[in-house]
This record gives sequence, C-alpha cells and structure tokens, in this order.
Amino acid sequence: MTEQIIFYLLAAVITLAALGVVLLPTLMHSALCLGLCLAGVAGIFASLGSDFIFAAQILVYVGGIAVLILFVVLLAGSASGRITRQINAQWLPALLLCGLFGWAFLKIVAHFSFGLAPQSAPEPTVRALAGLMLGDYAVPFELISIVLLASMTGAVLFGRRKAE
Amino acid sequence: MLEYVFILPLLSFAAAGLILAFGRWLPLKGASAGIAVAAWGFSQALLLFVKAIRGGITLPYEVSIPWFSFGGSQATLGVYVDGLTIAMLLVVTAVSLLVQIYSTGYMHGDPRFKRFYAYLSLFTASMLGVTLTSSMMVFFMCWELVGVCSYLLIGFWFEKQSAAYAGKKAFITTKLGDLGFLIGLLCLFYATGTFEISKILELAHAGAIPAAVAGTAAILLFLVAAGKSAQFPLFIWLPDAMEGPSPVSALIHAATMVAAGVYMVARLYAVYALSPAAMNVVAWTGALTAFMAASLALTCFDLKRVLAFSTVSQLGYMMMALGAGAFTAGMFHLTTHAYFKALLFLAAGSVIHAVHTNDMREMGGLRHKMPVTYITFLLGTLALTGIPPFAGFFSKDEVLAAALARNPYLFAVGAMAAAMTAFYMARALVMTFHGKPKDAQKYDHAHESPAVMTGPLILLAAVSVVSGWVLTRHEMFEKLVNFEGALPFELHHVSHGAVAVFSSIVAALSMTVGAWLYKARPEIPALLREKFSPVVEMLEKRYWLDAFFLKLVDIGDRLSAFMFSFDFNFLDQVVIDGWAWLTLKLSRLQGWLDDHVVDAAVDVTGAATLSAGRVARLAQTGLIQNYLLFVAIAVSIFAAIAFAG
Amino acid sequence: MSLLSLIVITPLIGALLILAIPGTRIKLIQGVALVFSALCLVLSGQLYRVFDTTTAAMQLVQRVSWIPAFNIYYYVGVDGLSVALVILTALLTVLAIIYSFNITLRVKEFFFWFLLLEVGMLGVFVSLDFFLFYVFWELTLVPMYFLIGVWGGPKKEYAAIKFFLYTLFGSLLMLLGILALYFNSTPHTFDMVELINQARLLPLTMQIWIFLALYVGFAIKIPAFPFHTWLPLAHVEAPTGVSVILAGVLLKMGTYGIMRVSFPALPLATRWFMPFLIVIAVINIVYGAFCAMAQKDLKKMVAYSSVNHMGYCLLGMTAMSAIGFNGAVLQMITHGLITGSLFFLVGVIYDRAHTRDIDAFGGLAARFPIYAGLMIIQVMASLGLPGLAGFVGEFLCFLGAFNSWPYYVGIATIGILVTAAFFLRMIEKVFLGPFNEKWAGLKDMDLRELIAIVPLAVLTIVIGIWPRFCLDLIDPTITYLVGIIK
Amino acid sequence: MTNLILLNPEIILAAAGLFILLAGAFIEEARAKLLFHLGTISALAVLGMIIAHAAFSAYGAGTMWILDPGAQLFKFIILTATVFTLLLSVNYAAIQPRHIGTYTALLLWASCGMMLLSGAMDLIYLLIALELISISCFILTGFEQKNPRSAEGAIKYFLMGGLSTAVTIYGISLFYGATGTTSLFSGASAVGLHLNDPAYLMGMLFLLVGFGFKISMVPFHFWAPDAYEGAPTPVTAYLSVASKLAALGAMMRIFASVIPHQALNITLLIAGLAALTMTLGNLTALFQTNIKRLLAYSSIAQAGYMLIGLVVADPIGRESVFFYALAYLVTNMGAFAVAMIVAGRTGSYELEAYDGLARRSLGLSIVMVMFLLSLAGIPPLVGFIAKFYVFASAVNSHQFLWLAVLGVVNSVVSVYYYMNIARRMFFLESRDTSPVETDIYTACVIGITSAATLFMGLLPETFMRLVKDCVSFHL
Amino acid sequence: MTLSHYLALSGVLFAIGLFGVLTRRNVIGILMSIELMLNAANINFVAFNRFLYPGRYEGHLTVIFIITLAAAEVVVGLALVMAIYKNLKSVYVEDYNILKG
Repeated sequence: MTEQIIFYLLAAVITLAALGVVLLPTLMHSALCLGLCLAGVAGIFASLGSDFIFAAQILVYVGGIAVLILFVVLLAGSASGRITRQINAQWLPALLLCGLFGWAFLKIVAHFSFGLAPQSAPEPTVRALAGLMLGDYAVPFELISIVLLASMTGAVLFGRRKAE
Repeated sequence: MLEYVFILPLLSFAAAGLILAFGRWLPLKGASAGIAVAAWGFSQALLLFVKAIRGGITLPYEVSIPWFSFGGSQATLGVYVDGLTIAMLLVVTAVSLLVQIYSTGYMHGDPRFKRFYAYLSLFTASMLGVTLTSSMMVFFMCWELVGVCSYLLIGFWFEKQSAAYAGKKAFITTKLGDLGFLIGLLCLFYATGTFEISKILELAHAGAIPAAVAGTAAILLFLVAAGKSAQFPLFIWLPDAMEGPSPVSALIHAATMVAAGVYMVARLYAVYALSPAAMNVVAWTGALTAFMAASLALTCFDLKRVLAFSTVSQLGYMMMALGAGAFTAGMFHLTTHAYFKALLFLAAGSVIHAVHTNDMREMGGLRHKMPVTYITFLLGTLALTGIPPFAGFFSKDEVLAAALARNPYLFAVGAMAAAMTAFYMARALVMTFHGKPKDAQKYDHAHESPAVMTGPLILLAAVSVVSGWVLTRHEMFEKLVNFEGALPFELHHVSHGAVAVFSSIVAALSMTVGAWLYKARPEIPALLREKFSPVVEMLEKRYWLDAFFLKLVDIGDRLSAFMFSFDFNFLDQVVIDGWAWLTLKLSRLQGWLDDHVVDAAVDVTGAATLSAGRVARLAQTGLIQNYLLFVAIAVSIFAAIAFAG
Repeated sequence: MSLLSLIVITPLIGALLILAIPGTRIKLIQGVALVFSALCLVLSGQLYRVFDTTTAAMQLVQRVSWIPAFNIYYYVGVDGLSVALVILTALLTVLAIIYSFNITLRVKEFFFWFLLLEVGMLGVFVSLDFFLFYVFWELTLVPMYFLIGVWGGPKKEYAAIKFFLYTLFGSLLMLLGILALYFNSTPHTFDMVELINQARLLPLTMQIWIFLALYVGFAIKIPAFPFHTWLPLAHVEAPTGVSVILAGVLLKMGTYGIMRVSFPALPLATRWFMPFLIVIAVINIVYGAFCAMAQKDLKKMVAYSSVNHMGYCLLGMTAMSAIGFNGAVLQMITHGLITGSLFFLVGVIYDRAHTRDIDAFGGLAARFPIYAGLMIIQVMASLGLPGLAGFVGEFLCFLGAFNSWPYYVGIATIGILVTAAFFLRMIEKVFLGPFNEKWAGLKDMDLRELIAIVPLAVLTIVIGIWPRFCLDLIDPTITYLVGIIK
Repeated sequence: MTNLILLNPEIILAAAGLFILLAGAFIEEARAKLLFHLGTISALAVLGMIIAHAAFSAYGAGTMWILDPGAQLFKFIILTATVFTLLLSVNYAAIQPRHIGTYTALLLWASCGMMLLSGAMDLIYLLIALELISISCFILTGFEQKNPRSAEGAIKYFLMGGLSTAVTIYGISLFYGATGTTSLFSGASAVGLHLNDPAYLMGMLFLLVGFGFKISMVPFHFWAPDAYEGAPTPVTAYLSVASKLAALGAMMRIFASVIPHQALNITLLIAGLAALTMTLGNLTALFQTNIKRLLAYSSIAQAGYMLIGLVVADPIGRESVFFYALAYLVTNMGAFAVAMIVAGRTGSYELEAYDGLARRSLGLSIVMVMFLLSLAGIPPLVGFIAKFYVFASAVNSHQFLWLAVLGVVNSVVSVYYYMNIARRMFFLESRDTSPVETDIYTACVIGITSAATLFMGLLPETFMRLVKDCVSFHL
Repeated sequence: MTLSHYLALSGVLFAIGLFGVLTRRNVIGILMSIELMLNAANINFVAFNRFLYPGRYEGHLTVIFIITLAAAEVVVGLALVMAIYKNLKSVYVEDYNILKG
C-alpha cells in the first residue's frame, strides 16, 4: 500500500514537474521544475531498489545537469520570458502527435501483463555493477571517458570568453 | 550491234559529265560533244530500225548484269529491246539531235550555255535509259532523273521567278504521280516477284497475275503516266513548263518526256490488257484530256502555251488509243506527233527568238520576215490538224478509227477535239504570221533565224510531211510495234476510210473557219469572247484545276503549320516541358519563389519536377522545430506501426 | 590488339594528347585531331578491306574478361549490321573535324570532346557486350552536352540539357531492360549473342516489358514520335560539325540498337509491338515531313527531315523481312551521308550570312554555282531521287514494308511528296528567282568546306549508282537476322 | 572482455587524438599545422594496420564487438575519409592555429567512434559509439565560432541529434525490455520469439530513427543541409562521407543481416523511406544555389540510392551498398575538395563562383565534371558502376523493381542540377579570369579521388571481389 | 505496483518531453525536454530490469551510461547555446534561421 502511495505520489510529482518544465513561461521556473522532476525520477529508482542509480541520478543529474542548466539560464538572460510566448505555433500538431504516440505506446504497454510483480526483493547493486563495469562493460566504460573528454573539449572551446 | 546498245545512255551520261567538267575547252563550249553523241545515237537508232524492219535482228533482245541483291531478290542493270523500244529510240535520238543543233543558235550567248548542254545530254541519257532498260526499278530511276532534268531545264532561267516556280510545280505535280508509280511498282513486285520487264510481261501474257492485282497496279502506274504525260487532272504543270527555253519545250515537253507516260503504258501493255477497268480508265482519261486541253488552247494567247495545250491534247489521244486497245495506233501517233510537235515548238522558238515575246497579240504578219519559219510552221500545223497526206492524218485517223471501234462516245469526244485542234492551230497560225503586224517595233526588229535553227526546222518539216506515209508502207510500223490481242492496225481497211474522210473534212473545215474568222473578221472572236465570258473565264482559269491544286498546297501548308505548332506548343512545351505553364501559375501564386528558379524553370520534363521540388523545399523552413516535428511525426507513425504490426 | 580495338582507341589517344597540349597551340591541336581521326578512318578502311562479306558471323572478335563478377567482357566484333556504321562514323568525324577548323573558341576543348565523342560512337557500334554497349552509349552523351552547350547557338544551354536529360532518361530505362535481360539468362550474361539465344525463350509478358524499356531508350535516340522533340532544338543549336555527327551517327544508334538487340532477342514482343511500330513509323514519316514544311529555318527544316527519314528506317524495320531490313540499314547509312552533308551545307551559308531564314535569301544559284550544285544534289538525294544514295534505301524500306502493311505504306508515301515539296520550295526560295543583292559580298565555298562536303557528295552518287558497296556488306547478316526473328 | 586486441586500431586512434589534443595546448601557433600532419600520419598508420592486419578476411569477436570483413571495409572507408578530411583541413583558413589540436583530436575521436560503430554488436556499445561521433561532430560543425552559420548549423544538428538520440535510447530500452539484453547476438537469436512483440518492433523502429538521422534519411534529414552549409567545408565533407557511411555500415549489419528487416516486416517501410529519401533529396537539390547545400541534398539522395540495396538485402543488394559506399567515398570527397578550392579562391560557396571555371582552370573543371557525372551515375565512372550494382539488385529482386524505376527517374532529375554546375563552369563566362591554383594537399586529395573515380569505374573487378568477400563473411 | 505502471509513467514522461521539444521556443527549454525523454528511457530500463530480469544488472548499467552520455550531451549543448547566443543574441530557436531552403 505504502508502495503504491509512494509510486503515485512520485508519479504525480514527476508528471506535474515535467509539465512545468514544458509549459512554464519563465525558464528559471522550468529549470527548477526539471530539478524536481529529476529528483522524482531518482525517487522512482529508489522505489525500484536501484541504489546506485539513485545516487548517480541525484549526483549527476540533479546536482550536475540541472545546476548547469540553471547557470546557463542565468547567463543567457531569462529577461524576455514573461513578455513573449514560450510555446510556438505548432503546439496543436505537437499535441496530437504526442497523443498519438502516447496512445500507441499505452497499447503496447498493455502487452506487458499488469499482474506481474517483482519476484524477489531488491538487492544492493553496487558490487554487481562494479563487476560488470570492470568486466564485460569495461570497453564502453572507457569509451564514455572519451565521450566526456570530447564534450569537455567542446565546452572549453565554446565557453572561452572573447579572447581572440 | 544490239550488244552495244547499252552504250547509248552511258555515252550520253559521259557527255553530260564531260560538258560540265571540260565544256569550256571543247568546240562550241561543249555543245559539240552533246551533238556528236546524239548524232551517233541517232545513227545507231536508225540502223537498228532498218535492221529490225528487214528482220536482220531477232527481237526481243535482253541482256543484263546483276546490280545489287536485297534479301534474296536481285536488281539488275540491263537493256530490253523490242520493236517498241526501237521506235521510241528513234524518236528520242532524232529529236534530241535536232534540238541540240537548233539550240546552238537559240541559246547562243547565254551565260549558262555549257550547263544547258550538260542538262540536255543528261536528259537524253535518262530518256534513253527509260527507253532501253530491262528493269522496272531502273525504269523508275531514269524516269525520276528525266523529271529532274525537266525541273532543271524549265527553271533554266531561274532568275525569273515564274520559271523557278514552274520548275517546282512541274516536279511536284509529276512527283504526285510518282507516288502511284511507287506503290504500283510495289504491287507489281509482290504480284510477280521481280522487277524484270521481260518476266513481268511473260507472266502477264501467261495470265499469271490476278486481274484485280494487275488492275490495281495498272491504275496506280497510270497515275504516274498521267503525271509525266500531263493527263487529267495533272496536266496543269505543262503549260507553265513553257517558261523553259523553247528547244527544251520541243524536246522534253513535246516529243520525249511527256511521251514517256504513253511509252510506259505501252511497255506494260500486257499488264493493262489483263484488266478492262484499267483500260477504260486509260481510254477515258485520255479522251477527257484530249478534249479539255484542246478547248483550253482555244482562248490562249501565248503561242507556246497553245502548243503546250495542243501537246496535252495529243497525248490524250495517244492514251485514248492505248486505252481503246489500239496499241500500234497509239505508238504511231506518238512517233509522228513527236516530229511535228517538235517542229512546231522549234518554229515557235524561232519566232520568239525573233520578236522576244510569247504573246500572239503582239505578233502578226511575220510570214514576210521569216519565210522559212512560216512555211515549216504551216507544214507542222497541217500535220497536226490531220490534213492528208501529212503525218498527222495517218496517225490521228488511226486513233479515231480505233476509238470508234471501241465506243462511239469515245469517238465523238475525239472528233470534237480534232475539230478544235484544227481551229486553234489555224488561229495561232493566222495571229502569228498573217494579218498586220500589231507591234511595229517588234516587227521591225524581227528577222529570219540563222541556218543552224532553220536547218533542223526544214528537216523536221520534211519528216512531218512524209513520215506518216512512209511508215505505213508495207506495214512497216505495224510489224515493228504490235501487241498480240490488241486492235489491229487497219488504216487500209476500207471500212475505216469513212472515218478518214470524215475527220479530214472536219479538220479542213474547222481550219478554214478558224483562219477566216481570225484573218478576215477578227471582231467576231472578240465578240464571242464577250458573249461567252463565263466559258472563257473557265477556260482561262483552266477549269479551276490550278486553283484546286493550289488549294491542296494550301491545305498542306496549313496542315504543316498546325502539326508544327502541335509539335512545338503542345508536345514539346506542354507535355515534355510539361507543366511549365502550370508551374508558372503556381509560382505566381507562391510569392516566395526566387528569381533563379525562373531561370531554372526553362527546363525539360522537369518543370513538373521543379514544382514538386518547390513543394519539397517548403519543408526546409530553417526552423528547427519544424524539422523536429517531422521527426516526431515519423516517431509517432513508427509507434503506431509497431502497435498495428 | 585487334583492329576494332585499335579503331576505338585511336581517337581516345588523340583526345588525351590534345588535353596535354597547351590551349594556345591551335594549329597543333587541329593537326592532332585531324591526324587521329584520319588514322581512325584509315583503320576503318582496312576494316572494310578485311571484312568478309560472305558470312553472317561476328568478325574480328576480341573478347577479354573485364568484370567477371558480373560476367562482363570487353567483347567487340562487327557484322554486316555494324561494319558500315563504323566506317560511316569514322568518315563523318574526319569531315566534321575538317569542317570545324573554323572554330576559334576554345579549340582545345572542342576537339577533345569531339574525339571523345567519336570513341563513344565507335564503341557503341562494335560492342557485343551489352554492358560495354551501354557504357559507350552513355559516353556519347557527355561530349555532346558540352559540344552543344559551349559552341552552340543562342539557346544552347537549354538545348544541351534537354538533350542530355532526354537521352539519359531513355538510356537509364534501357539499363533496367538490360539488367532484366541479364538476370533472365542462365548463366547471367551480358553477351549480346548469347542473350539473343536465350531471351527469345522468355514468356511474352516479360519480353514486352523488356522490349518497352529498351525501346524507350532507343526511340529517344532515333528519334521516334513522340520522343523527337529534343532533336530540332539540339540540331538547331548545335554547331555545324556537331549537327552533322548528331544526325549522321547518333540517330543511327537508336535504330541500330533495335535491330541489334530488341528484334532478335525479343521476337515475341517484336511481333506484338509491330502494329504500334508501323504506326509510329508512318507518323514519323508524315508528321516529320509536315513539320519540316512549316519551317522557316533551314536547319530546323533539315532536322525535321531527319525525323522523316528515320521514319523510313523504322518503316523498313517493321517489314520484318530481309528486304525491309536491308533497306533500313542502307537508309541509316545514306541518311548519314546525305543529312550530314545537308547540315554542312546549311552551316556554310550560316557562316557567311549569319542567318538561316529561308526567306532571307534568293537567287543564290547565280552567284554560288558550286554551293547551289552541291545543295541541289544533296536535296535531291534526300528527297529520294533515284540514282542518288537516298533512293535505294528508301525504296527498299517501302518495298519491304509493303508486303505486310500496304495501306500504311500508301499513307507513308504522302511523306515523300511533302518532302519533295518543302525541299523544292526551299531551293526555289534560296537559290532561284532574282538574286538578293544583300548577299552580293559573300564568297562561294572555300577549300576547307569543299574537302568536308565533296566526299559526301561523291559517296552519295556512288552509292546511288552502285549500292552494292553497302548492300553486299549488309545482306548476309540481314538474311541471318531475319532468319532468327522468324 | 575477450579479444581486446581486436580494438587496437581504435585504441591507437583515440590515444593519438589525446596526444594531439595535449600537444595542441603546447605547440607554437606557427607550427600548429604539424598537428594536422600528425593526425594524418596516425590515421594513415591505423589505415595501414587495418589493411595489413585483416586484409578484409580475418574476423573475430569480443563481447560487444566483432571484426569481420564488412566492418574492416567500413573502417577502411572511414579512415580514408579521415585522411582526406585532414588533408583538406590543412589550408582551410577558418580554423585558427590555436585550435588545430582540438580540431584534429575531435576528428580522430569521431573516426574512432565510427570504427567502433562499424564493429558494434551490442546496443550499449553502439549507443556510446554513436554519441562519440555525434558529440565530436556537433563541436566540429560549430567550429567556426565567429561564423553565425556555423553556430546555427551546429545547434540545429545538435537539437535534431538530441531528439533522435533520445528516441534511440528509448528504443533501446524497449529492445532491452523485450529481450532482456542489449546484445545483438542474443537479440538476433530471439527474433523468432519476439516477432509479435510490439515493444520489440517499436524498439527496432526507434533504433531506425537514430540511424536515419545519421545517414540523413528522410524525414530525419533536415539537419543535413543546414549543418553542411554551416560547418567548415572539410567537416562537411567528413560528415557527408564518413559519418553517413559509418552509420550506413552499422545499419546494414543490423537491418540487413543480424535482424533482417524482412523478419521484422518493415521492408516496405524502409523501401518507402528510401524512395522518399532519393526523391526529396533530388527535388530539393534542384533549387540550391550554394554548392555545399547542393551537395548536402545530393548526398541525401545518394543515401536513398544506397538504401535500395539495404531494402533488397540479398547478397547482391548488400554488395551493392558496400560498393556504393566505396564509390561515394571517393566521388563525394573529390567534389567537396574541388568546392573547397573554388571557394578558397573566390571566397564564395554560391554557384556563381563556378561561372567560367573552365576558362580559368580546365583541369579542375574536368575533374569536377567527372565527380559530378560520377554522382549522377554516368559511365565509365565509378558512380555508374555503383548505381548499376544497386539497380541490378533491385531488378534482380523483381519485388523492388519499382525502386529501380524510381531511382532511374531520380537519376535523370539529379543530372539536371549536377550538370547545372558543369554548365556554369563550361558555358558561362566569369569576370575574373585568373587561374585557380590548388594547394598541394587538396591537389593530393583531388588527384587520388579522381584517379579512383575513373579507375574504379573502368576496372571495378577488384572492388567487386572485395565487396563480395565482405558480404559472404558479413554477419 | 506492476511493470505497466512504471512503463506508463515513462510513456507519459516521454510524451511530455516530446511535446516540449516540439513547442518550447527557448533552446534551453528544448534541451531540458530532451532530458525528460532520456529519463523516461531510464525509468524503462530500471523497471524492466527489476520486473523482468531480476538478478542481472545490464539495465542498471545502461542507465548509468545514459546518465553520463546525457551529461556529456548537455555540456556540449549548453556550450553550443552559449556560442550561438554570442553570435545571434537570442535563445529563441526561430531566430536561428539564416540557413534554410
């Protein structure tokens, strides 16, 4: 029961926060909503018993990405946010499309039987994950570092003040 | 002797080339070469004629070499000589020789003298080819070449617009007939499997060709004879052809080429004989032509055109004779007519040479100035009108007798034409040589022609006088030129004496009336002209045949203009450049069209493509979220597919 | 290296050599172009000498594996169908190159493209591998595009791209047809001779589709109604030498292709298509003639007359008999000679007067006797005057087709009449009548022009009088060909 | 973790990138061009390894990657393109000397990602490789920071990329849900089980979005023209050749052999997209006045032709795609090289810059015509053989004959705009008649590509044999 | 709770993200929407792993990779936003409209 309450609570938070991200006119608010939403997702992870991912989500996403976005929002002026529309003219087709997608997807979800429940209680995952990361997944793991390096290089390149 | 007959046309060809290439350095600017070859040819023809009559050679004679083969069939080059050939050969070589001699005087001083002789030689060569060939294919070739020479010679003085026009008219009109030849020949080929004249005749004699096919082929072939021999309704070109120099008219448009049609019918007489329908067509076309042309000559004031109509009329006689079944009579008339008509033309040429006009209304009284010309012209006239004992009497009465034997109506038409012939010839004679000079200046200027011109006149006059009588001695011509199953050549039969007497009286009477009218009472014809102005107008308009053919040409032009506009405006622009118009409309509708697009729109199949491209390009708005929307559409559709699939 | 390969490669060497010469050495470039094209002509003369006229088999065959993955060979050879066309190509190219010595604009590129074009044309006629055939076929496109587009008339760019797209569309469809033939043979092959043996067994529907694909490609080249609309434009805009090649050789590639492949390989479809083909042939003849009659532009008139003449060719082909085929092939060759020289002659007057308007002239025969003489000879040949080259081919076409289609042939004869009419009218307007003093300053033909045109005139007469020069080459192959179609 | 040795080339390349990045921070600006050469040398060295090591026939597999001739072929293509791109970059003015290190490193990493992609047998691995390519390419596209076009192109590229990555990842999650693994081996073996599982199909379709984006398949192509126009020209060439072909290679592996689209029953969908891709690409290209944009649309259309082979997916179809990739590599690279030269001389990428080029530099014009004709598919150039191959596969399949017919029509359309450039070069006059010089590096690229364009067209047998081998060993 | 609940949540989140991507005018807003979509995928992975494939951890691992990739992407994205902001002085995507056609 508690589990259900937590889920619906989290679901409501996530959905509302997501809608806030998408719909709120002020970018600042959107960014804050994003943080909330990501935290909600972290909650979902927790409720599913994924301890490591929960931590990563909080650290990387909420702590890193959301904050980074906030920074940029502050930098790149949220000034006009209140005056101009933040939603463009194609919202109706977009809405229809999202509706179409949602409908189709929900039909697909229905394929997975609703009665299915987890067979066992969640276990701590950190050890297992570490094993995988240093085992079969070592190569992707290393590759990620190059990806990050590349993105960092890019950030450095573009982020430089107008020195030149 | 016979073995070398094939040299005749080749020699003439060579002469043509020689004159064109080296004429400048030859005596008489090259005329000598032409004359020499023609003279040799004539001597050969004469020799052949004599030998043939004496039975010194066996006829028919045929020899050929392979020319080329096509799909199992063989085309050959060769000669086929029988009596008919020899008769024609004689006509061609004789007239050619005399005309060439005459022309040295007539064409003297012309800047294109050399070329004239080259053309004449080429013509003679082609005509000899037509006469001698053993293959219908070569026949057709030479036939066309004859036509080209005629075209070139009619338009010899091409600076005159009318001459150029007349040449073209002659060529295209005869070409119209040639289409019949082509198809007829194809018919004949598929009926007989060969182009060899001897084989065709053999098969025809054996009756191996179905009558229907033979008839079709014969009528189609007659179309071409109608073109070349100026039969109704294609005779319109011949009067205009008088734009050419007079010797040309004498040679080509009186004696030889126009007779080629008759010759062709005679050549393939066996095929014609298979089909009574074809024979009727020939006979009645001939009769109609004889009558119409004679009537046209009545109102004409151009001396040469009178003679031209007369020629058409006489050719009609020949056709009528052939159609009526009188093979020998037709060919006999061809022979005699060739001489006296050539004579008349050359004499007319002599007159024109002297007064520099064709219009008889500007002549008159010339008999004092040009006695030789006058006498010869008179003799020719008598021969033409059929006054005994001149040549025309023998041949024309033979034709009329045959017509009577065949069909009284045919005879009636022929007789009327004969009467008219006498009348208009008298008219022409009187208007030209008698009475008072109407144009004093021209009269004063006139003089008798030089000996090179009068010489041939005299010679021809002599032949015209005697040939009819001579050739009928001892059934000479009949033995040479005959056709088994045709009407017999029967002048000496008493029953037809009546026809002879009748026609002679009609001719004499008509001639006297004509002479009297125009000499003593010239106001009467003028009055008649006024009284019967609609008829006169009809005659002057040549029964509106010219207008009819011009209308045809006009229709052709319109058709071509229409087809081209279809090609250009529709097929190319609308269908292929397609949609260009539509695109343009579309582009006006859409203001965002760039200038360079219009530049690019001048394009192929593509105008449609371009407009499609423009629509496609609409998607590339530059707005990223539009792009994203497309992705989203795809994603949603994929999702839907996944669900549906 | 076999003689045929040598013939094909000679112009290529010339082209590459020209590319290496600096563009300012105009005389040298012209010399090289002339020497190599002449060498090619000499070699094809040798080809005429060694060609055995008694057999229908492929001769001087060379077969080298090229792309084994697709079983593609470099496979060349000639038979009666192609040998005369090879010689014609070599001859016309030499003459056109001589004529084109008057070109001063970008000489180097001109002769480069020109020789490249020759390679393509020769290649098409000698190829016995369908893939190779296609490669050469396309190879003619690009040089033509540039030759029209750079050295052409006022609407050259449009004409060039139109030509290119039109022909490319056809040839790509043809490619699909070729592929269909390829995949329907076992083992898969592009060998034409082999394909002819195999494809004839295909079911009718398949044959029809393949025939259609090939036909569109060939018909555009011929050009057969209604695919002819590129032709007047391309002809009018192209420079003289190129028009000559276009009319003299390129059009023949279409009819050649049909006779080489479509007919023998797809006999069922051929028979199925016959009723359409004869209609197209007749339309080509009559319609082309009428369109020509409507022209005021001399060159356009000759261009449309090509449509008419290729109609005779098609007519001969619809005969499905040795006579008609003989006629068709002969017509291809003589049309090349006659129309080629007509384009030369039109070029001569255009170079002088800078107009081709028929009505602008008058009485030229008096001042330009040589020009007028040559023009009249060729016009007469073109309208099918016996004794000149045009006649025999045309006559055989009619003769052949008459057996199967008498009524259509009857209609087609209208074309002859109209042809005579418009050509004679042209002669009357341009050469006869009073001299138009506006052109008093012009000169008669010079040596260069005479060298280019007189050989053609001579050949026109010679073939007209003695058609065995050509027919003997053609006949055995045609007899064989008809045998396998029937 | 086994067979790490198979990844040696990629590791070396990545390390070289790292080294160059570091070196770039320390090298003097005047000598910074050395870094290009360093990059070229390392790419060449790796290329040498690929050729020498595998000769396109050795194969083996790690846990997530595979080494087979097909992968080797694409690695060869990618590295060649990288070498060409680096050579083209040497004299590209808009790259500041101080950023050369970054530029080269990113290029090498992108290539590294592509090489990984071509051997990927696991979706996680594949995803990371894709991201490595994407991120490097985003940055490279926006490399001309001062140029708003460059920035705009980059951001559009990025946003499209972001969305498709998100969709792809979502697709992978569904794939994972359906199969319990991200490995394509297991996924493939499970195809039979999941055929009726919509989640599985949806996952595959969403994966298709990711690839569609990379190879600029309609309707995921919209970024391409804008990014191509904005990016530095060598990068444009790189994007249009290496990035596209690498993704195509992976797509071939997944959709034509491991989990064939026929099994998924989406053949018709892909066929339709292929048709759309070539048609739309060609139609839109008709209107372009900018050479880079034109080539962008042209490359979209070319992708459409290549997709025909993927649709057919039988051995001939797969061979045809491989061959087409080779042809496209040399031809498109050459075309971009010429475009760069011309732009370098005239300062403009507008088509007007080509007016009268033949008068200024005949050789360059002829070579350009050759590239264009090859793209259009005119014999005897390699583009023709490639198209021939593709059409052959379509004709052979009967079922997709319509694609071949459509391809034919499209080829005709494409000739119009290709020849339009030829028209400008040969038919028009330009005011400036000074010759266009070519620097040695670009000349090298043009020389190699043009020689290959001609040579591979005349004697394609070697390469046909190669692709046949690749296909017969391709997993 | 069942798997379907989690999947439905993820679907909704994905759809909302998609909607944001399509409609937010602000480029940073689009970026954030993309993050939402990635999170939707993450929920999927974890949920599938938990419900269908317990005892194995590929799903979890993938989520970690995705989080990292998302971080890398955001970094580059934001850097690009800064770059274009410097050039065009706008964060609204419809202003990025030099390139079109």
